[in-house]
Amino acid sequence: MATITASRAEEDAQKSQLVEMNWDPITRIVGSLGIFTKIDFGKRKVAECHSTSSIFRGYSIFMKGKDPRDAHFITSRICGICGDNHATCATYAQNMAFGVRPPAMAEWIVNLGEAAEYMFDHNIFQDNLVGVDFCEKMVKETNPGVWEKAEKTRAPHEELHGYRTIGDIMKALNPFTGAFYIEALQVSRMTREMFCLMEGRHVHPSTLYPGGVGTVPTVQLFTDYIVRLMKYVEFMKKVVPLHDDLFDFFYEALPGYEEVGRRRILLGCWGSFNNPDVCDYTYAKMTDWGRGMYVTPGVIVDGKLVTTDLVDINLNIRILLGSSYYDDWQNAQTFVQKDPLGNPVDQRHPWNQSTFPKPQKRDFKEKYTWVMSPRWYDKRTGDYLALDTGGGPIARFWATALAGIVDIGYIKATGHSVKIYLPKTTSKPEVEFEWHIPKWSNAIERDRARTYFQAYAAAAALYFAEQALAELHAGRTRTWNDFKVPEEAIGCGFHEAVRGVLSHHVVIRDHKIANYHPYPPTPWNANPRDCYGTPGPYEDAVQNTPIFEENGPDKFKGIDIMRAVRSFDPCLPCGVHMYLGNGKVLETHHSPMFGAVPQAG
Amino acid sequence: MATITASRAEEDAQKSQLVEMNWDPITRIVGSLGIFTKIDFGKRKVAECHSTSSIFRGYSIFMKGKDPRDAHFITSRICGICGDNHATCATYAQNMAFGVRPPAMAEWIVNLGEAAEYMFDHNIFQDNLVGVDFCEKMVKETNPGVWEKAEKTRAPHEELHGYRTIGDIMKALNPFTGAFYIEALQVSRMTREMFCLMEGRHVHPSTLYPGGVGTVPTVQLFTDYIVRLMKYVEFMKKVVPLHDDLFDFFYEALPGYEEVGRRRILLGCWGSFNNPDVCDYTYAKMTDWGRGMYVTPGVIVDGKLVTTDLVDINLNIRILLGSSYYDDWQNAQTFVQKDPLGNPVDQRHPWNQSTFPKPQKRDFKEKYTWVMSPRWYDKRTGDYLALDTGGGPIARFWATALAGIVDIGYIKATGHSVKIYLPKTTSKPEVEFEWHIPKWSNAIERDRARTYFQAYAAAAALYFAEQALAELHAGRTRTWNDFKVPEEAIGCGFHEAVRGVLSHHVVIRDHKIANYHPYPPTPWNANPRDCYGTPGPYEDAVQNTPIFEENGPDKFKGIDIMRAVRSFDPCLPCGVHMYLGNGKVLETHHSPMFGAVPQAG
Amino acid sequence: MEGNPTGCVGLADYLGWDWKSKAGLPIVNVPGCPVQPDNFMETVLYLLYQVAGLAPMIPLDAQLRPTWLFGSTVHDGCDRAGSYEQGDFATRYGSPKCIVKLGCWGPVVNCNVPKRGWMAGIGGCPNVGGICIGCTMPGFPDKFMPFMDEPPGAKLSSSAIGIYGQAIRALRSMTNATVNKEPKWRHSRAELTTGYHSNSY
Amino acid sequence: MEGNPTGCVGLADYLGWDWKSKAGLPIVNVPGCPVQPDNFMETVLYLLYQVAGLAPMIPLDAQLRPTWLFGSTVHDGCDRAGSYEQGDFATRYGSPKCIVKLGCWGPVVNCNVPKRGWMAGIGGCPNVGGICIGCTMPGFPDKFMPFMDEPPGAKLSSSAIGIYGQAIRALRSMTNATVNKEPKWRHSRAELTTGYHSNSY
Repeated sequence: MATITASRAEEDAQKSQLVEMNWDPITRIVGSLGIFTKIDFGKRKVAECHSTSSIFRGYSIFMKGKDPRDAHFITSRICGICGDNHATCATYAQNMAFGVRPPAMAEWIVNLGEAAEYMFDHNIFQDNLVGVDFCEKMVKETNPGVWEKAEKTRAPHEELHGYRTIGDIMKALNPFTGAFYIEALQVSRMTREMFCLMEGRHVHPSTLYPGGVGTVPTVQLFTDYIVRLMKYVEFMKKVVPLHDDLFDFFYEALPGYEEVGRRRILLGCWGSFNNPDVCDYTYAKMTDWGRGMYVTPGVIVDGKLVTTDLVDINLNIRILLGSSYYDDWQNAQTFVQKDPLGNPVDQRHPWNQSTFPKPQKRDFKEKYTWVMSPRWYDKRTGDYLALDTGGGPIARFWATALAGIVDIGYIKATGHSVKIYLPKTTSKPEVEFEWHIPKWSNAIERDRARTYFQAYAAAAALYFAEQALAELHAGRTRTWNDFKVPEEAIGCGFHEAVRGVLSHHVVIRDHKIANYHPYPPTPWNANPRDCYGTPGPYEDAVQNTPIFEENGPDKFKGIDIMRAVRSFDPCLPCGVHMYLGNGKVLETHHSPMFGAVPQAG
Repeated sequence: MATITASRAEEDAQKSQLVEMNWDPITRIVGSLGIFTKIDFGKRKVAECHSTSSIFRGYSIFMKGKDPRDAHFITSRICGICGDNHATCATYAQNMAFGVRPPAMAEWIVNLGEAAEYMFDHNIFQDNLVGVDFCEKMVKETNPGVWEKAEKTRAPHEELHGYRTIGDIMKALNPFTGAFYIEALQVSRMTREMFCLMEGRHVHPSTLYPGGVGTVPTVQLFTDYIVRLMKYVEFMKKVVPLHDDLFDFFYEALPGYEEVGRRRILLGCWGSFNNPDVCDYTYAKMTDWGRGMYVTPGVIVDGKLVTTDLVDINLNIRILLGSSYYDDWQNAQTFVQKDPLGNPVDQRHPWNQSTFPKPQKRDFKEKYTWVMSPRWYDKRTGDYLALDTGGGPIARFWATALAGIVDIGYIKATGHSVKIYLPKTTSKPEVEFEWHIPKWSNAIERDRARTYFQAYAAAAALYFAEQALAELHAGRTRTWNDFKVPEEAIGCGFHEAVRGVLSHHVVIRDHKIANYHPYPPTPWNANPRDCYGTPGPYEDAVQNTPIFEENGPDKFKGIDIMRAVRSFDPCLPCGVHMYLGNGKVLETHHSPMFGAVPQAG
Repeated sequence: MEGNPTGCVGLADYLGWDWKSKAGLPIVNVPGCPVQPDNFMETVLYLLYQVAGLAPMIPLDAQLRPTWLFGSTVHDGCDRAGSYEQGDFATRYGSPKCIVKLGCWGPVVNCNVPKRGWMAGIGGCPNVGGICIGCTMPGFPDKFMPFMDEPPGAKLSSSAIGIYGQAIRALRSMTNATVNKEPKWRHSRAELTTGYHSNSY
Repeated sequence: MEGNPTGCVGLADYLGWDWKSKAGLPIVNVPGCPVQPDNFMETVLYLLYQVAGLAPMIPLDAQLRPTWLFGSTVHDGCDRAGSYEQGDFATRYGSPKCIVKLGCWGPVVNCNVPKRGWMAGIGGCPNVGGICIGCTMPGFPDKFMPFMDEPPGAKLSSSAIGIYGQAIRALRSMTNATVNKEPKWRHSRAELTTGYHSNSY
């Protein structure tokens, strides 16, 4: 029980100063995320924030009765951005339920595909969407003083990325015309090709199956991947120092900027990249093979690593209601009483969840969203923690760094940092980057971790490609093992979608799906106040955000709020609508089109 | 008879000043072109030049007895650079011999393929090989004074190409590191994709046949082509002004530079891009459909257009011996007494040529090359003109401009110039370029024409794509018409290979090839002194070249000679060996690797 | 999708299959889940040509798909059809052979992906080892599930590979016609007919 | 080439097919006229891996071609094989159907081009309407000429499409073996045996 963030009463500032501003939808993708805020222009801070979603899909309902082998095909369609993460996670759950262990080659192929996905998606999100929030045009319009300073500030790593001043970097980020914006867009084609080599299609893979993959492993396959990967590795040697320079500048130019998007350090990472040497997909050994993953799973509370045990992580997931448009299932059917190790499974756990949609009018005092409130039960304190994913990378780094397990040549977790080693490429020498645990869980550090994780994914892919080639050269080219669908079974899969934790829970009865619940990162980040009053991470992070923007209510762009929300990578933010409280539209713009003619809407 | 260039006796300068310098091979491609020169360092000019080829292929010999339908497949293999030009030209000759007229759609597809070839090959040759002769590193080493001036000279068209000074352009041309060098290399992939869309494979097409093509015309085919073409059109808007600035600067920085590579204006162009409305491939109507080509055929002597009639062009081709390793065929078999119009055909015409190889030792006073001496008989004067192709574009422009026939919206020949209109593209407005007849036939103007012809080919492709789409939308999608191989027939094809005139002449007897002679541009340009003593164009152009390079014999790079020879586009020049007369190697380098570590050898 | 509580349908199911815009344009479906990117942009480009008067009415099939993109089946454009023709079928995923016995619906699905690849000629479905699950078809997904079983039509024709080609093609077009039909619950009426019952869960 | 006065031959014909370098490397043939660019670079890269000790001896077939590139036939990887299998052959160039009756040697030629495309998945040979003329084969070009006639082996198997797949495959491998043989005049001996006679022309 108990709210875990410092509770904050709605402050009653002068009525004339309190302006209601809403961004709805804040994403272009299914989910229709809307952020409703009241901003206190007197105190220059956000007074209140609600995060809502106006769409209901019904996956957990229509999955029932389907053939369990179809799960990854169907659940891939949950998302048009990270469908492959869903498909991958579903096959993990299927493998457990069907009792099948794929050949090592299949795991390397999946790891290479998912690494390409991270390289692709983080790149396009960071440099073609987040970057726009930090570009010349945006900074000029929101903080002219910062722009002046940027033009005069030399970039510390000019010799690595080629831009003389921070202002030059900001110019290069201008959408459609900036040199770096354009380059990043082109790179994103190449990484998508890498993905398609391994998983067939982007974004819904054609070659993933329970038991392995359909991809045919050949010298050509891996060569085609590696030649593209090496170009990406070279690109990273420029990108990491470029973003470091940009983000460091913001701390310097706007003292106190660390408070933007800051919340208590409550991070979850469910681990990524299975290690075929240890991963047999049995629940009994999940603790061990979970720790064998090449991104370590973990829960971090106030900077401490509470657990790295997937069984522990699994059992303490709770789905709470409170502000969501559903009837409770506390008294409905219990599908799984105990896990295969004999541990009791809570009625609020995804295995036992039932979904009873109850459409109703939005009321911020009562129910206001279709998103439920996933929480992680901290048995030490009895708290239901509103973990966030930090958009993925920051949580993955934090858990991996503290756990200190990963050590594969190209990557080494030290216990307090993660070292990434990138070899010599066409025109750049070898480089070692080191991600250090930051002081805050805030917007800037979420964004910085994203850049570093692009390098991490590339380094990991170098390792996976070597392992795959070694298998190939040894003649072990089998990519799939057969299985039978059992009459009754349960399964769970843990993975990292691009923007954070992903789990799939399945219950099989009479060879059919009896219950299925996928939990992607967005419900973890975008959820509403739960039954205990604990706000979701967006609400929490935005409520804590001070306003640095120099514009008043009339020309307000909400850039600090946007940076706070975007740092969580809420799928692909694209449409931003901004309303004044009295219903009048102040301004509307679509950030990827920023720089083009704004459209009223 | 009579030599047509100003005859030049070997001048006997001071022995100590006359140094023999040889470049052999000057190309990496079959043909092994070698340029042997004596340079007078006292007078700073070339005293003597011989052009040689050390390889014999035997195509005209082993083509005999083959099935005539195989001609384009086999002759494509003559060249690894312009194989498709050979294949195309061969199908033209086959169409005439077999009496078949392909559907219009097939002609548009071939025109689109060949336009892509011009766009591809001129681009990679100009910007990745010729450009290196004008790059910062080369100019610094050969003319330090010119480099200093270049750094200070503002580029007149900076707003169009983005480079502030001529020095900045030269830096961008540095191999492997220069921004423009790299961009051009990337563009060359795209144009090659365009080629493969139309002709299947580069450089030996898979989809060309007598009677038409095997390419399947669909919306997809032309869309895939057009999206790439529009990027190239945009690229051209930068490239043309960039090269204009660079070439104009050389005239300004080195007064008298117009003499480099200069020779008498003696240009041949055999025409390119058949017009399916008029081209029926009959010899009887060749005069008319030849003038219907979208690059007008013609012979230009001293700036006057002597003819645009393909029949006239055809009948006056003569293959002379004199310095070549062959026995004469004057008394051998005569295959064709008269052409289909009743005109007599000379024994020295390709239709009547027999090839009797006679290997022997190289002797510059006697025989010194495997190349024969093609000439064009000027019946007005009785001269056997050593026409050159000027590397292709300058001759094509000159003939097209003077003829004043081509007028297709995107291109207009005015009688004294050629206007090229490029429509609006993603980030650049519409543009009109105009190629004007230059004062000289020299190295700089050959190079300049090449750049303009890239734009010409792109503009023509826009027209061809529109015509093809119109055929497609009208439902006329047939691409091939059937034919029978006659028992006896003759045929000829006229085309422009990338670097100039190309003809194929075939004689069919008993359904088999009885005689076959392809004449690509290199024999026209690289031939030796003929039986009348007339030197070939390279010999001629190099003998006329003054030396502007500031280095003496010890560090001599021969850059002015290289620029003179390269302006003719001698296939793809790559290896350059340089010897002192006494047999000692002065220096060796490979120009595309210029800037990398030089290798002895 | 059977059992879907939202009863969502496509645009043509909602507006009607013969709906026309004021400018006389029909609904154009560029199916695929997701749509092959070049297929989509190419269709948009065609419509721009058409609006500019440079192309006639876009040619569509009965399912309102551009005919030049969806006129052939997956199998027609699949580079594994050679193994099908030799009766040499894959028995496990990861084999380079024809995967029709492993659930591939290619022979009866209208789609150009194996021919075109997914991105720059890379990737695809059966050509790279992924069974075709029919995502360009009106009957998708219900009529193709369970995906990993051999399609009933394919079973017939893959054992009948000895029969004369004409017969096989006739067989194909029957099955092809079936899966090109809408599931019965796709309509714009108010009632929900996907088989979802709110009290059943 | 029959009638060639130079009698030129490939490296393996000249040095011997079992020639090995001092480092124990065999001759590696990456055939094709021209060679598919990625096939070439990929082979070079493999050899770099091998020299660096990161890969075992490059796997080659009897013609010294890398097996992963040349192990399958053109037909095996051709996206027009579906029309072959349906006995639905093109009768004129420009048809999207199988062009085996128009001279394509795909069924007996070892090459991955239709599968891989020529550049970035674009282009190729039979997949885009160009008959396969066998340019990756030791018997090229002589054993495949005249190119535009239907190959004799293909004629047999394309009319025998009704026969059980196993039989067809056996038939294929016979023809395949034939064209994988060197023409008799390819040798390193001094005498010229291409059929060229200097006095015959």
